[in-house]
Amino acid sequence: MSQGAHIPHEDTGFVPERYVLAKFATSDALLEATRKIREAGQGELDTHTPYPVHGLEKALGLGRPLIPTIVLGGAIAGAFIAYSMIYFMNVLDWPINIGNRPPHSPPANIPITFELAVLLAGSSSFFGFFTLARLPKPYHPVFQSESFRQASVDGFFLSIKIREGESPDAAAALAEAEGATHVEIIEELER
Amino acid sequence: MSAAPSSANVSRDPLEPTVLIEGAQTDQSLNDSLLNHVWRGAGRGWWMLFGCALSALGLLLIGITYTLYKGIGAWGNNIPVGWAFGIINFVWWIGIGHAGTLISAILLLLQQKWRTSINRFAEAMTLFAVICALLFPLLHTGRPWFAAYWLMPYPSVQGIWPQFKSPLTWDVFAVSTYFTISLLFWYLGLVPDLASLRDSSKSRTKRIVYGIFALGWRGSGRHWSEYKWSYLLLAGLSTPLVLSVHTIVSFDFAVSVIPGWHTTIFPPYFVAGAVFSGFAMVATWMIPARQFLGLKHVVTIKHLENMCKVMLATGMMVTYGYIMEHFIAWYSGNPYEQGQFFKTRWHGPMQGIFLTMVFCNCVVPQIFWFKKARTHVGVIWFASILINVGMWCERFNIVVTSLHRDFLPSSWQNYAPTWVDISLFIGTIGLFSTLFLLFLKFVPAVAITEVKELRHEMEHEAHHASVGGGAGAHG
Amino acid sequence: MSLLFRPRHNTLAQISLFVVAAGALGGLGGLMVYARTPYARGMQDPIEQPIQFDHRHHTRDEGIDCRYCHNTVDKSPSASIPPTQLCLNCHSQIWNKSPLLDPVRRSFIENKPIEWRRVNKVPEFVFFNHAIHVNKGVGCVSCHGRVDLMPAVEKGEPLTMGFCLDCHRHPEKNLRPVSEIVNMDWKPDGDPEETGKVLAEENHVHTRTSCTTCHR
Amino acid sequence: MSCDDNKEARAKDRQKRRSLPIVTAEAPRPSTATAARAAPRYWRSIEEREAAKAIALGAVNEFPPGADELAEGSVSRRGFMQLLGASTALATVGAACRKPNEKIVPFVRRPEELTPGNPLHFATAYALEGFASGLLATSHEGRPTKIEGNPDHPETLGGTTAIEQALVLGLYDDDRAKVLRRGGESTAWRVFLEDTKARAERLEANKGAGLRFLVEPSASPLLGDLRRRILARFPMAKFVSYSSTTSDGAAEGPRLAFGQPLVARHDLDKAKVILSLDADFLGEGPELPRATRAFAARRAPGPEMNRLYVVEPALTGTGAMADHRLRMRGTDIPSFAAALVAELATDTPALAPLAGLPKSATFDQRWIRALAHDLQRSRGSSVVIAGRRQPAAVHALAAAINAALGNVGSTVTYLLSPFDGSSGPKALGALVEDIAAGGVDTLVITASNPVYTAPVDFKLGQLLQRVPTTIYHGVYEDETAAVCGTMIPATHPLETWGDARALDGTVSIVQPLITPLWGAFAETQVLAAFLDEGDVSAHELVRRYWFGQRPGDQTAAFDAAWEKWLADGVLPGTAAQPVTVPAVDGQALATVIGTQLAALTAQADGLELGFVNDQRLHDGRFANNAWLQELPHSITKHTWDNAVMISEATAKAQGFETGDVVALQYRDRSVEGPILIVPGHADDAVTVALGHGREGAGESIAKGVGFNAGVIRTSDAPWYDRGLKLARTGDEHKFAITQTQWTMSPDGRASPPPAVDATLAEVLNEGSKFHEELEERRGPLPTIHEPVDYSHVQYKWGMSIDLNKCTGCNACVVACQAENNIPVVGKENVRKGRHMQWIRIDRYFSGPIADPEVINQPLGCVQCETAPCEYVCPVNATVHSDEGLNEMAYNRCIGTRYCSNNCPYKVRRFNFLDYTSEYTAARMMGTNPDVTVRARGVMEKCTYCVQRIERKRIDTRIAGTTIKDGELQTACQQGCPARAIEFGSLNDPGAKVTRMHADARRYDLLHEIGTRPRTAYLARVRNINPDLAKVD
Repeated sequence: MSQGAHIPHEDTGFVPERYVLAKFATSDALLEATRKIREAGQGELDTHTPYPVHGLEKALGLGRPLIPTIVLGGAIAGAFIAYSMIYFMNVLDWPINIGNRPPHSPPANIPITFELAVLLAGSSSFFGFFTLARLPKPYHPVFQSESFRQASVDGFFLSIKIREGESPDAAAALAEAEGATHVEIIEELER
Repeated sequence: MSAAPSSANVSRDPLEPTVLIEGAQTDQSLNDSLLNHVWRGAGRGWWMLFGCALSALGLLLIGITYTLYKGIGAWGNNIPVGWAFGIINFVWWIGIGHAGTLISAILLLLQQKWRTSINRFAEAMTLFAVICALLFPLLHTGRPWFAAYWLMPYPSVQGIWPQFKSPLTWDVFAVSTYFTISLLFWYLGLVPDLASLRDSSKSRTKRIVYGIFALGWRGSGRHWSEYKWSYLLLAGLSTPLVLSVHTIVSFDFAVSVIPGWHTTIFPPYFVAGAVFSGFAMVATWMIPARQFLGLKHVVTIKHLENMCKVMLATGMMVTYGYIMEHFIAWYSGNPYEQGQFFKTRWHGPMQGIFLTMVFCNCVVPQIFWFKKARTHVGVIWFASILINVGMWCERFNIVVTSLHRDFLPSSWQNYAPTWVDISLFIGTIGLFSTLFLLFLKFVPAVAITEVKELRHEMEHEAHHASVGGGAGAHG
Repeated sequence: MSLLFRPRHNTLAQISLFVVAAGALGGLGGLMVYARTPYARGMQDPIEQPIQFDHRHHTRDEGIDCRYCHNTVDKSPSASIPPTQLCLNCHSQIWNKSPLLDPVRRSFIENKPIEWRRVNKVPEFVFFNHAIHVNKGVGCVSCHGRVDLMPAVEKGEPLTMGFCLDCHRHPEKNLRPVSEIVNMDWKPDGDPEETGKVLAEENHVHTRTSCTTCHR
Repeated sequence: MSCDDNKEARAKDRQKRRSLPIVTAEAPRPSTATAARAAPRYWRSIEEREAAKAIALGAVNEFPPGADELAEGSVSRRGFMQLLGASTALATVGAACRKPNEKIVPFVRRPEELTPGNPLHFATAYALEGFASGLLATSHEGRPTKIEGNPDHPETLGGTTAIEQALVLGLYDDDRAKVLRRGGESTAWRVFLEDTKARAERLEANKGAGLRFLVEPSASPLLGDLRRRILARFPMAKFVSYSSTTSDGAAEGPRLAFGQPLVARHDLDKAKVILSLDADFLGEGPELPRATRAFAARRAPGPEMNRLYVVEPALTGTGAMADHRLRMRGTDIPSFAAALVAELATDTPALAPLAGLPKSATFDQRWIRALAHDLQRSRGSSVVIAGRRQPAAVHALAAAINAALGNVGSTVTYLLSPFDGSSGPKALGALVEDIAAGGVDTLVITASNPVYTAPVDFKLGQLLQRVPTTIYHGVYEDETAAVCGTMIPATHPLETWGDARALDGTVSIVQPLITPLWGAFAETQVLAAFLDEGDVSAHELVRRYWFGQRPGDQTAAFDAAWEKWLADGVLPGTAAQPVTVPAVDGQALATVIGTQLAALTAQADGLELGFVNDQRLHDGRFANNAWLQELPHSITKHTWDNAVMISEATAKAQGFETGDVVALQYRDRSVEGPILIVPGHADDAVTVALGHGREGAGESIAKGVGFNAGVIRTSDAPWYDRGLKLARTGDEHKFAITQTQWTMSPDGRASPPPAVDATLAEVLNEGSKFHEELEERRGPLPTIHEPVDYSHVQYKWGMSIDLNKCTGCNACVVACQAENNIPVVGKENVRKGRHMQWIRIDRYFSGPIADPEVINQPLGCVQCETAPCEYVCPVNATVHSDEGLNEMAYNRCIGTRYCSNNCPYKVRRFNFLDYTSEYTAARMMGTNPDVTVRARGVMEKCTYCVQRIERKRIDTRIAGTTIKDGELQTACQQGCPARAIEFGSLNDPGAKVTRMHADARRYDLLHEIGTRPRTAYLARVRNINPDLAKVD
């Protein structure tokens, strides 16, 4: 695993990103370390835990999640589409005398309006999340670490993305100082 | 969904202090024990069950083929009994489906911790039940090859549209929405577990396969923060959805003029019935599953007991529904309603089914007043099966019994199912079981991530009650 | 090396997602477009008949009125294909040697009907009535196209329910004086809309869109 | 159009009817196309026959709308494939799949009177039981598709019977005999003629001593003439007419009373009090259409309303209409007649000599006295009708009473019998003896299937094999054909020329609508063969005869007359003059019938066995007609069966339930049949219908349906006898019954009665409870949204049905089936409750099951304005038209059956299976091209014959007029002999239907659930005799 400054690959000129991946024993340790290292301002941080650990958002300094807004949008769109569709089809385009019922009878439109709202809201929640999360992304440099396999079982990891031209060593050292049980430096693959 | 209320909640939680996870567990041990049944090769028992399920599934295929070839005449339906097994099964399966969403969504919103051990299981059941249900609306039409797309609001060259005042049109939207949302909800919850499957699998092929489905999940803190909301909102949406779906299904009947159908109590009592049958079905499958998959330490007797309580409650709601139907029939003074409830149901040709229903749905659940019964696996299992039977009979009563004697005595006719009807019913059970067994084989039956989280959280509470509610948002 | 996926797989994943989504949407959209193409409607496809009957020649060159052969069009639901006899009204005098007309003569002598191939067809469950349309001033050309320009007849209009409804909702643009029924070149002088409204008045045109108007 | 109103409409109608231009060819013109390419008259080989048939059937491919259906046999299957195709992605956008190319087959020479796409109407006649009823046949491109009554015919008056309505199906029956064969060999007509010629010459030698003809009783002048000429040539030959449905009594009775065989003709429109002695005059017989019309006409509540007393063993259509009904064993009725005469004698001296006639039983004196007084109160306007099943004595007494009460000449007139001699068992007996004695060498049978219908003790089947030459002229390869040497396929009534005489003597020319589909031959031709005229066409025969009847007539003049006869359907001035009968010699009569009665009343006791003609299959000749087989029995509503009908009490006493199969042991014979308990049946009596249990080799539909009661029917007791024993066999039988419930509240629920009835007194009293209740059952109900306003549309279609007129004769049901291409579903599917008739006649019993009152309630779609079926359809397949019709677009239907579930009247019918795609080419010819032939999985229902509405609308719109009341009739309305159904626009204040809707007896079915039906019902009225006022 190469140390020191970035070395562009001769042939392609591709500049690999480099990560420092640090494993911690407990979620509390991770939480602590994250807060510290972020204050130290070492590159861009991310944590990898088997389940959500309360407080990490704050520690990572994440903003308000976007999902709720997206879902709200979906719901409104769904309801609007549904009602206008029904109105167009049964009132505007071809109003038919259905057993003396008025062409536009709001009560009859409620169920579909609601269902479509839910459908679009739910879908936007699901697809919204994966879009925001840039998933599916089968490859990510952190996967190169053998020990990272613990991340979904019982390992609590912190990954630090090293800025262009900087050396990972400082970050690695800092992580160790914060009590990481295992630290390694990962270089992104080209293809 | 912040920490404070949830932790407060925890302390006042009626379930506390009880063991939701038995023994001293670590994340690792949970991981292994819960994935164990996936790693373990299929045993003889599994293959035997799978064999039965497959043969029943074969019956389904035969039934469907014959129906398409011969027409609805292959069934026992007639005029006046235009709907029979087809719709009965549809409503029955949809109802069963509801427990899953209810457990995963509503209990989630109510922060019932005990749900975590059974929600994955129940959600899967929802999916499969809904798949079974979805067969019928299409299959029961006279010309499915048209029904398949004429029900959709698309711009056709005929320039004619669906008729949006019909409950059947509502059904199309309700059921398809319900299926989609349940699927998304289930899958979203599954992703982290798939990741742990990917990472803890031994063989590379398995890792790649699970890896594909895990979509490259890496437990990133940035993801978790959005994920929690996405999951929570899906739960939030599913809650009204699950209520609306069975409400709309009940409209198929409530909106009509037929005595026995034409009643306003249907929506609530259909939903209660759905939950009732749903929990019964979960129990029916959960009890053997925890036995053979070694999940006793996470699906404790406490879980079963809670389910019994729910069954008792919903069972009594259903009973209330029955009483109300009769009361209103009497109170309205409508001779046709009275005829339906006081003559036909109790004394008509379908009397047997009606009495079975009353026994299974009203009498049987009463044993759950006793803790002995609530905590005796055998009793629960047997009772839950009876309840499934009872709920099927309920649907038979609503659909067939109401139809076969309505307004004009001149049009009264009896009804008898054919072998096709019966094989279709058994067939769907086969389909359900097949899917379920596959699910047990390839996907963790319990939401590992959530159980771990729960463990972690309870550990924290043990140490310092101040921390630890956060998971509440998720657990 | 336990790495499962490599960077290129990310691209692959995204592409495959795109393909699935686009395929589903494109497929459905495509079908809807297809259903509206002349091909799907069987239009623009001249049909080979047992006898090379040339409408262009008979109507344009000889100036024979459509109703000479389709002589029940104004009093019956069916315009009717002329009996062999009718062909021979003329062709016993002219072209009575032409080998092209052998099948006609044979039909007459052997008393076997000529089996024409159907060009314009509405489904079994549609009850179209020529008489009422013709008597209310809907010209042949409106539904059959420029038959007078067809060496071999082809379906001139889609004849879908949408097509019928369109006219039954707004008949004006397809109305003409009853005297001009068979005239393929007739154009309203002045604003078509206005002329149409006037004609609708004159001919007492009351189009209906109730199902049983066409389906019984 | 009824006879008594709307003259000008009727005239127009008549103009529309076509007479057939004189053609010398056998082929009538409308079917020139068929004729042109028709099958050769006789076959050399089966292949040739098949080929010819194919052509003949192919000939109908002109393309009117719906012509596609003509070739349905294939089309529907193609259509079905398209449906399947539609499930493929290609079609998933609005059935976009391209059609496979199709052929259009025009005429070679189109008959000038024929406009492809427009139907023609021809007046013709059909004779059953020897008497004609005048019909109008509708023909599309030379294919008869529908039968109506001829309004100008004195005996039909525009009404029809179920059997006449079903004739069309019989025409296209592929089971019909198609080969002229001798032994097993198919042979040629020419050959047959040569043989006959030779034989005739041989027979002439001994004056035709060995020559016998077994024929249907017929009043046809032409047949009579042929008969005379044959007898002239063969003086020793004999004609024997036989029909199992006619009885010796009917002809004998009047002879006893008046000294000569006479036919009684009843004018019920003059009758205020009617007594039926076992006479089902509303349910069977040549008087049915006219009697029904006249009877119904006098049902209007008021002082002039008639009152009907019925005395009968098994509940009949007539019994169902009775104001007072006395159930009684058939064998007791003679005694009853005697008792009645005795009662009448007290006030009617003319009857005094008859007062002392012997009686076996004692009867409800109160009843008899009330009846007698009623009869006497209305002297000259009362009538006693004796049933065909009763012995001569009863007919004689009826005649005596009518004479004594001065009814002869007003309510009953007597006509000379057109038949020579009787056509009952007696006549046949003579022939049988001849055969047994070996005196018969050549037997020509044109009677319908006598081997099956003849009394069993004649053993006709075996005997025929002894006859050297037997020639059978029949429609099917039936039981008789099986034992006859030569089989000549008979023409269907719609295929042949001829003439026929109605009961009142009026003659009609029978003209064909189509050339024989499979090369069959007319009875006239067969007889003519014995005059060496067999090569003369039936058309020529009848023309020659009538030309001969008008001496000094120039051909031209005759042609003109002939034209008119054909157009009108009747020959003017041919009605017979009533005979002025002598006064009845009471003493003489008393002595004659005294002995007879003594014999009758001295019968052994025990269970009574009574035979009856099946109201649908008649004597079995219609057993291969699926429409009639699936027609619900007017009282029991069972289909595809006959049954051992028995009263509840008797069944209990014997320990039987409905469905138990029992052996009927009578004398030394026995037959097995299923018990069917029937309300209102006389105790200690059993009624079985004839005409079932057919075994004709060629009759695939008739085969094995029901049981053959004929095998215990003997010549000395053709209708009634005692001494029957029932023995349980242990088998069970499941009837195919379309109405499983008897009463209007089977489980005792308190719902308002669907069919309302009241006594005349209640109806006439404005303030009565009856009127209050009816007020509740009509008029507007509170609703949350404004009812659509139909007052501005041109037509607001509506219907009214008068329960006081409907006799439940089923004519409307079959008329609807024929008009709307309604399929039959078969016994098994009727059992499952999937019968398809769009209009059903609900029959409700009330009162004690032993002596119930009956109401018939015809029920088709009532076209609710707030239709519950519509708002539940997900695809807009059933919606409302601008004129308020509840439309059903079959092609849009996906078959969810939700509409049917939500229909409170359950009048929707569903194609559970594929009932139509297997139609043969012939069957397809019979379908109405104006109506879609529905596919599998599609819902269907009555739409007030919308195809007729639209046709009429278009005709009038082209003509620039509007549809006048009475110009447009639905099929059920037109078929109804009672005129119980009215149809028209409710926006036309003058329209009959509008008046009916305003009637005080009007009410809406299930009005309380707010469906606002367009069909209104008028309550049934019972004209109770105050002396008999409800104690029973």
